[in-house]
Amino acid sequence: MPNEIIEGILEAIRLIFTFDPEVWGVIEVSFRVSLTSTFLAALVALPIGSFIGLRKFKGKNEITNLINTFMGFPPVVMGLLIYLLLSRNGPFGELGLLYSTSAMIIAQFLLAIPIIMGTAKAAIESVDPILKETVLSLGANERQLWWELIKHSKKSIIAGFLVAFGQAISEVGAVIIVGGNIRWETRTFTTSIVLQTRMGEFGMAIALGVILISITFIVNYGLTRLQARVD
Amino acid sequence: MPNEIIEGILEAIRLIFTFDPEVWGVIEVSFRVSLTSTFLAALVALPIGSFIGLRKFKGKNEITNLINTFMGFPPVVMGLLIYLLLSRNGPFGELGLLYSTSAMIIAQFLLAIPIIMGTAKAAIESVDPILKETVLSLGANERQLWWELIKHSKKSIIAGFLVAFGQAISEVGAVIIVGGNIRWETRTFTTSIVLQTRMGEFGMAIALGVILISITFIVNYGLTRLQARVD
Amino acid sequence: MNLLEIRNIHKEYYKGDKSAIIVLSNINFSVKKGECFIIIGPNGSGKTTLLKLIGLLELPTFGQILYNNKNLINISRKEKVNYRRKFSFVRQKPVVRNTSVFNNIAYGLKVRGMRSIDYQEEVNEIIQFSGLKGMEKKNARSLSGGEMQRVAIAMNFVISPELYLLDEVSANLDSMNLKLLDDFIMRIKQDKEKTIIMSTHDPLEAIKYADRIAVLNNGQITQIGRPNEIFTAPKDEFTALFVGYENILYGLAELDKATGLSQIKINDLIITAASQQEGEVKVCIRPESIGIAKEPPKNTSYRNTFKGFIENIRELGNICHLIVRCQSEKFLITITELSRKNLKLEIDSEVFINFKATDVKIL
Amino acid sequence: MNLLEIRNIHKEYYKGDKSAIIVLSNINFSVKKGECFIIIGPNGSGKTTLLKLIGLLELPTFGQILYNNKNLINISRKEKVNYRRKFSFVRQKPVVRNTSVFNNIAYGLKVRGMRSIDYQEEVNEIIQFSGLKGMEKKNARSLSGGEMQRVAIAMNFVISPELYLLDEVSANLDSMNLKLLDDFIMRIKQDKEKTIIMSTHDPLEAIKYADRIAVLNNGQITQIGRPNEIFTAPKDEFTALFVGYENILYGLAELDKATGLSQIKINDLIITAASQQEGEVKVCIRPESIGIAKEPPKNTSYRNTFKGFIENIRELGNICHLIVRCQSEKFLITITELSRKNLKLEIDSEVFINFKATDVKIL
Amino acid sequence: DYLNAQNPEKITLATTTSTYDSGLLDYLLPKFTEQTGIQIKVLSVGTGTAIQYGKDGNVDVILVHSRSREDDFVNASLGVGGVPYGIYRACVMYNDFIIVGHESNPANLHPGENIITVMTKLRDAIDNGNMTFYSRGDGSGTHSKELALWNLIGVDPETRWKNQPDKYSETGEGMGTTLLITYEDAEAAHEGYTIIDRGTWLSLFEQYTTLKILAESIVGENYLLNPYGVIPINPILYPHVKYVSVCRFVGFLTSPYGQDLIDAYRKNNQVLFHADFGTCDHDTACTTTADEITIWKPYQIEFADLTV
Ligand SMILES: Nc1ncnc2c1ncn2[C@@H]1O[C@H](COP(=O)(O)OP(=O)(O)OP(=O)(O)O)[C@@H](O)[C@H]1O
Ligand SMILES: Nc1ncnc2c1ncn2[C@@H]1O[C@H](COP(=O)(O)OP(=O)(O)OP(=O)(O)O)[C@@H](O)[C@H]1O
Ligand SMILES: [Mg+2]
Ligand SMILES: [Mg+2]
Repeated sequence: MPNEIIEGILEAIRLIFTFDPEVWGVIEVSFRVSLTSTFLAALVALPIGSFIGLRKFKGKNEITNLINTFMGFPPVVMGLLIYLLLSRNGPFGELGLLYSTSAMIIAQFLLAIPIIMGTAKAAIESVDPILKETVLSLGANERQLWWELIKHSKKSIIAGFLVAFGQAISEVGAVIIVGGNIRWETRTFTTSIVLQTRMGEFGMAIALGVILISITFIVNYGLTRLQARVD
Repeated sequence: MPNEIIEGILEAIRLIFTFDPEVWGVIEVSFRVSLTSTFLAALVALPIGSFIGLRKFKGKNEITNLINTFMGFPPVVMGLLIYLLLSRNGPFGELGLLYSTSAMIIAQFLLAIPIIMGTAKAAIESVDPILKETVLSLGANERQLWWELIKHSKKSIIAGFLVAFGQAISEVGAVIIVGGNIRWETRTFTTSIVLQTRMGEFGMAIALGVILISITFIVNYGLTRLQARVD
Repeated sequence: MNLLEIRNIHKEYYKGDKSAIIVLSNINFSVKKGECFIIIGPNGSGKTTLLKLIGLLELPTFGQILYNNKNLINISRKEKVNYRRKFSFVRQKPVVRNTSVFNNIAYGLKVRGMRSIDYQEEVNEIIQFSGLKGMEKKNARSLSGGEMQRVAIAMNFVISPELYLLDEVSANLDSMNLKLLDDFIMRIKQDKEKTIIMSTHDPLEAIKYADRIAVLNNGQITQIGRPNEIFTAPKDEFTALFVGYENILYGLAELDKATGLSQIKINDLIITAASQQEGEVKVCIRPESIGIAKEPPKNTSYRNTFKGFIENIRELGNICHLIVRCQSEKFLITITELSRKNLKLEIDSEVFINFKATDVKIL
Repeated sequence: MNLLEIRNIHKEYYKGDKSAIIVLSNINFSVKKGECFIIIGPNGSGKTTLLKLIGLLELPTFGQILYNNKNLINISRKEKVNYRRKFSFVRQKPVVRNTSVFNNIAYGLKVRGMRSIDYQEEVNEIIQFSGLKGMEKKNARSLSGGEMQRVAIAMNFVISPELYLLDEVSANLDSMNLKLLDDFIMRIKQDKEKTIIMSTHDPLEAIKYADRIAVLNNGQITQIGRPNEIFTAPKDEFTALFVGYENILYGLAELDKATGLSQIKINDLIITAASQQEGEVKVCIRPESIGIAKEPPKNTSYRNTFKGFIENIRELGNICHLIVRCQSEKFLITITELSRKNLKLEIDSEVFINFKATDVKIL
Repeated sequence: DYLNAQNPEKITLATTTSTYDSGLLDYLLPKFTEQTGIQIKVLSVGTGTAIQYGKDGNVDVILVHSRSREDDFVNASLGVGGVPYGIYRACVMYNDFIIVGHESNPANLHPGENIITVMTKLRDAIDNGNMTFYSRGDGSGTHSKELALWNLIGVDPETRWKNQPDKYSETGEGMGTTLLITYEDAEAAHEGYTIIDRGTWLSLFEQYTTLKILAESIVGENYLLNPYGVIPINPILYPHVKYVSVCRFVGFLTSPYGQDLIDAYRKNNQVLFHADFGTCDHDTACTTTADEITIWKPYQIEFADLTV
């Protein structure tokens, strides 16, 4: 059946170059949701994760363990929890956020946090302790030390960020529950692919997959160039 | 409605302690599939990823980019591709692997590879080049150098492995397409949760999520202890 | 007043099997403001560990570190940073940050909140001074061992701390760069507000800079005192063996314009030295290079000849140590047993000691 | 036959802005089997880089490195490993692997395929010899600077390579550990199958060990020759300033049982030294500690007194250099201008030179 | 982005995958929006989820096919504090279920056989290991219907074929996927059967060349019929529900215009759904027909002039 694959690739090219409005809408939603959530998660998780890596304290092992566990938090469950919280009869029902990209961002944000946190922590911990001492002895306060170590381990941290982004853009379980896969509004690549698959439109599903991967490649290419620049 | 959450937790406890055979079956399938695929992926991706991190060669940037992109390979698309390959009239249809745990392992194996590869590469690259030189000058050949660097950066590598495992155990898009969520056979935690959600049984879905997270915690705890031991 | 007081410091490390290694025990000493305090000791004696403790980079197992009478153990993180900013710490094996030489050197000022335009000049000055001109933009990681050592020194000196902690800074430096380091240290020593605590395993370096020396052996301080006390009167055999022997004299140098030589007045003695120096100096004469004669030498190149009496004789196999008193000063002289027998030297013998002006080291 | 031949080696590094820094240029020399070849030069002159190139840890920009007439540039990775296994490389700033001292030292043997039971004894022996006994199980990362240096040395010596590459190995070592290193190097030098290429910025170390010395400055070799050629006849001012001056003589030592002193026969001269040594030796006498007299000294502790003629005089401000020929040997002597005037020393004046047996260094 | 004109009102509809995936809603809704300016956001989920979403107040209206649960939904005693989740229900349309299987037909079904015979043959073939029955096993309308059919011959698959997926395989998936699994049929050498609604079948059957209809509803038997109902969420429970707009939507669906549109909808040249508002006589349990007409009539008026 791999003629579906070829068909899919051709269809992908056609969709992109005919500027299919629906496909472009899906691209927009997917990237807006995934990038926003990953960046927001990085804003929260990078400081905390690297801080945990920086300090020694009681219960650190347990926290490490918890982070590792939450790296494998099932997105469907996350979706459900967010659903229950945002549901009309839930505590934040008043906000009316369900079935919006905001809800999707919240879910993916929470899913990305442990991933970015865990990798940042591991990266900071594998920095040479002598560098740490040197920076301290030069008079750096904790925040400045922390920034130094971040800069030092940026390769691994960016790798963590890319994993989180990759997970977000390709995730489907959570976004479909809290976003609802509403056409023109909250439909992403993955939910769209699920729909097409369910409808037996494998060619179209593959086409969307091909587009997604191509765009991800471009985004990564940009990030990699950036990484090389800061090096 | 967070009483569903409390309900779910209570239900989780009940299910575990009454040794519900269906739940235990689901646990077994989930962990067998995720652990097997992650380990197999590590077997392949660790050597290759670390090797890419070790050497300098032309086209390395492009490969890095590709790996980063494939870190965000959408599981649904992977599921579709594997489906097309294993389906009756696909090239490997004769094997009759579709809707079996083998198919699920193949899909998750392929999904885990770029994650483990990318993190291993980043970890190896952030090792102090002086250590590298020292080991080389002591007469290590490339394999031995490689092993040294692996040992040196095991923290980050284990972090990568945990991300991959976490992704595998919580993934649903691919396993549901190639495994089919068949009761008593290929039903995993996540597909089970999806099913419960679709049936509106949010409490039960949460219960399964709670069990999954608890078990993941225990597995991670074991791995962390192991990591401390090898340190 | 004491700037720093170390009270009963102990430090243990734990091996893999949780058994303790005692690295420092019962360390007590104090350092005055403006002093140059040098810790000497063999490899593994605990010098680096002690400096790290003072630099607040590690915690002692127990004991107190008082700085201006404030105990620095158990202070808050924030206070620790404040104190660390009064100190600097040049490591034995320096590491540098993965950035340019300029940024490395500026880092200490930057973390203290100075803005780039404000430190530009200062940093460039120290770059010039440390002979790193032209390398500012190079990544500090790509420097040679000696260059990196210089960066590490510049990095710490630019922040002009109250207390300099220097851990074997001279390792890796060639003779010219040693001169540079010397300039640096001498500059600091002149500033009576600045205090130095320095470790070394090189006794000569200790003599050169120290106001006081502590001898560390096996984690314990075996002797503390002025350089001449330690080098001429080591308390135990270990110290004696380790420091070697030196004649160290304190005097006032005057330059003789006519000859270009220095005349150093040491109580009743006047010593001639080939270096051109003035003011308070420390003079060092190696016991091996002082000759002994029964009669005053004539027509020789020995600028320094003094009459004296043998106060003490120590036999050490084929060589022996003589302690000769020439007026106010005592000299330690090494000669062969053979010479002693030939010259029939005994306690109270009258002798003439000779040494050349070129052999007088002014430190 | 030449073991190693370096032909026209150039090495450039590239800065961030892609501009090249020439670190080594036009390097040519060869090293014979069994030789101890020492590279001296100031910080940043390129010593480490040169050793790294020989150790196959970096590639030259162009040029050839021949080992047993085989060009090591452009060989396969596998062959490179094979050659690296014939070499050892002790770094200037050693790093150790994050494991026990024992495992660090055993590593070189392990990677060569030896089994644990086979190398156990060997490693223990070298641990004993390097004074690391009792620390075997400690993580090597927790060692002090000097201890780590010893581990690095032991680590490389245990593999008994054909060619030792030693980059400023003595930095960080105290006097006792320098003795240990000395034992190590002397052991190797005795084995005529083993070759040493060593870098240092310490001229004395170079004199001590070198069969031949290359002076590296600013990436170029300015002089290659035997230690006495370089130290007594530096070709340019830079070398002269850098190496300082030393009297280096080669002779045959005999121990005089009665006095416990060595008698060293150097062609027609016999020098007495306080050290107890026999066989072929290198003798070093500092120009500052040789005294000059117009008459033969009587009743003094100077064991060595020779009559000679002044061959040459070099004036250097308040001091001057005299070259005095005593029979077959020439001595360089530093005295003050004042002494020279007082003694009315001119070229061809007859003089007596004096130095003490305790002041003769046998290397 | 045709929907985002002058900030119109939006209502949310939760429905089952069969109505959405068949393309029916994409066909109907633009016509409704065109007429009223009201936009409809569609959540295409399982019947269970759709009902749950309704109960949670997260949607304004549901369109589902599980009559007993629909009745519970409008039952005041099963609501919150005596208030039902939905006040009124309307029959909209129906299609029927069919049993499909591979051409080899190991259960030996023949056209025109009544449902008891069909189910008995299937049971025996399963017991003999000749075939695998693929059940959706997801509590969906189709699944409930299937269980009811087994119940006709006194079989409880849950106990009879427990943990025997080679005989009775629960896919836990939607209709499309279950059909796909039946087609792929890895368990038994392409001898799988399943039950499916005709709408889904008609939109998918072309791809599954070896599958064919082996049993369907015969005249006089209602067992295989599949009615869809629409229920607005009770605004008393959830004041944010846009009840008026929802009622206009129900009016649209039940109006002659809406009903004609449903009947006119074709996929692969086949009729997928049959409109049945006010003529719901195929289910004896449907006692509401008369009430429905009275309640929804007023809302149908605005669509009275429209024709397909
Ligand atoms: N990777 C590199 N990139 C750029 N410049 C480098 C690199 N490595 C070394 N250099 C430069 O090459 C020069 C020679 O360095 P090298 O380490 O060989 O000196 P060295 O003679 O060993 O000095 P030292 O006595 O200080 O150890 C130095 O100026 C150094 O800054
Ligand atoms: N983190 C540590 N864990 C265990 N032992 C340690 C640790 N740090 C230092 N030591 C041990 O403490 C002793 C003193 O070390 P220190 O570095 O203070 O010595 P040092 O006097 O500076 O020696 P050197 O002259 O060689 O630099 C050494 O035996 C060393 O092995
Ligand atoms: Mg030290
Ligand atoms: Mg060097």
